[in-house]
Amino acid sequence: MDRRTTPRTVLLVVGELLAWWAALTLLWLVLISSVYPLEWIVGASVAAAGALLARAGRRAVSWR
Amino acid sequence: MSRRLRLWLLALGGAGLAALLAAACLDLPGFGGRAHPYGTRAVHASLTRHTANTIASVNFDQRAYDTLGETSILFAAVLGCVVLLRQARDEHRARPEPARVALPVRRYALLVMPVALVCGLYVIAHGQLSPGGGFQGGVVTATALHLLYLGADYHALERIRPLGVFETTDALAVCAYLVLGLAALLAGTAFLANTLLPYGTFNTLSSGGTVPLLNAAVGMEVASAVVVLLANFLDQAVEIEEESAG
Amino acid sequence: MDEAVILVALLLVAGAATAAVAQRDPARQALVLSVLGVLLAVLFTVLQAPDVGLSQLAVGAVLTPLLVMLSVRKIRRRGRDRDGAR
Amino acid sequence: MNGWVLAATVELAGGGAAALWGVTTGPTARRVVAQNLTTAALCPALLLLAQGYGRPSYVDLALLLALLGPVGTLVFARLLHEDLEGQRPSAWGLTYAVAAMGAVVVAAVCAATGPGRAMVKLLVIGALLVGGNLIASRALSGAFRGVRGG
Amino acid sequence: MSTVTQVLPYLVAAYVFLTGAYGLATSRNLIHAVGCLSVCQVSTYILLLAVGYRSGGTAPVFSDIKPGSRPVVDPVVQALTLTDIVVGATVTALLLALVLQIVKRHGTVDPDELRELRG
Repeated sequence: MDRRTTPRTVLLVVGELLAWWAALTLLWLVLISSVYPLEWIVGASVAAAGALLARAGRRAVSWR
Repeated sequence: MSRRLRLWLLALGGAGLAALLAAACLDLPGFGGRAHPYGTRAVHASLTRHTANTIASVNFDQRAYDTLGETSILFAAVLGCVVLLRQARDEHRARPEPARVALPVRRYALLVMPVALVCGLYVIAHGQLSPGGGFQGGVVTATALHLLYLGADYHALERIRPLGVFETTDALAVCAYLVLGLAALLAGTAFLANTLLPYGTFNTLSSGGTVPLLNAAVGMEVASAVVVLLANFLDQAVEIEEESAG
Repeated sequence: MDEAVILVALLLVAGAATAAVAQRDPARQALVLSVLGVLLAVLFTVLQAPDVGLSQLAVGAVLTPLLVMLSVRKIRRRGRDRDGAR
Repeated sequence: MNGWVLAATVELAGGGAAALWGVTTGPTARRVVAQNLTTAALCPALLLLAQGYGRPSYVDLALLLALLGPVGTLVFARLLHEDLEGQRPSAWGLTYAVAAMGAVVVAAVCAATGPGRAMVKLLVIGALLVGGNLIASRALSGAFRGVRGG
Repeated sequence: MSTVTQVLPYLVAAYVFLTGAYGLATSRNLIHAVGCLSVCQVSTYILLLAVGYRSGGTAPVFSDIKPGSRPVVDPVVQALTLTDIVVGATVTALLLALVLQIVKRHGTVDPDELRELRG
């Protein structure tokens, strides 16, 4: 994997993170039983952690 | 002692123990009985403190001191493993060859890893509402990381697992539990008494006073403890080799 | 009906425990232990203890088998290295 | 008491007994397949029980089993692959049959739940269960053949 | 029939404990012995939860039912069991680590051979 930081790669990384974050926030909303602001905040931060892990995992596998 | 003699001794002791256990079983209150005095009181106490999951209330409020003991056993057990499995002087690390895993399995692992993380954190966060809590969710969260070993190889797992961070988190989480207990003491009540925070609205994430915080501390501790534990076993099983001369 | 499902789960757990002890090879025992873990989770559910069931599921399905299998692997690898050196 | 619990009892008795028999007898390859099918057989039973007891919160158990069961099988596929080499354990007919049964149970529970977020949660569990089961079967039938040291 | 179901869970717990103890005493492999010990542990979980069960009861988790609407089982024994399962797993890990140390020092997993080494 090339490690140059062109705008295109940055955009791709941000897109990947955002896609994971949105998907995992949706998953959180499916798991819980009632929705209220605190639940949104916790869900969004957990989804962010999940997105970072997903990105890190993919990078660790493809980066040799 | 010969093997035969040992078996005879075992049979004798086992028969005696079986007779005693059977007698004890016949004297226990019948299975499914209606009288549970402790249970009734625990449910009542949990409801007055706005904790929807009575089991979490028992663990992190009514018997929080007992849970402190459990977490310290867990901490000590992990510490013992780290000491026993550390790399000795007559051992060296050999890097294993990278594994070739079938593509569907690798994709599955990469896909399920974040999902498992979110589910584990969900189980921790909702510990005081629905079934779950720090102990269960912590194990699931730690398992999520190790999908990378199963789906790729140990080398990939090592890249996303800063072991020092997890060791520190483990210790910090135990400290956080203690500090929360001491905070109650400073506020003028008993150690680990749940009087520090408002009890909140029933059946929301912020209900139950200090229960969610203690729950989160235990979740962090269990998750990092399991990661450290598995890291030591993986090191031994995959990387560490003895010097063949010894 | 509730009693029937508890009865079935209890008998399955007793059978799985017997099988886990009867398997003398650690790797095969780990397989039975993981099945025992899942059966126990079901037993705890029918005894109305979902929290305990979750705990057993998390530990019994992955953690214990992984620990046992890693130990088995270490011992096997060690034996192989010794045989190779000899 | 109700049909859901009865169905769960039947499923538990049949699936559990078959899994137990499969995992204690025969060559290692057969045992690993039985271990894999245990997840697929018992996860629907947990869903049926949650429905039968009228407790949606029990569904979390099925969720975790659908998530972790295949991971447990991957552990064995990964660490026993030397024993499994050349045997290529697979029972695709049985695997598909059990997966179809899981799908039927999920569909039935979904129909009883009605549309809403709870139904989406059940569908997620169903997807994880069937997908995980198929992938784990694939892993058993020789996904780790290149692995030496790791 | 009812007397059988009233005692059977306790008897199953006792049986599981004795089975595990038998395996522990006759084991020829230390890893197998650790597995047998975890089977022994299981018996305590069964016993505790059986003591806390109540016919027709449900879990005392009030996120999806109204408090007081249904009879509930005993939460105290569940809390005891729950923590012990996770802590028990780490203790199993500690025992396995000891086994690995023994293998490293003495080169065998058979407890009988270990005794011979000691003389």
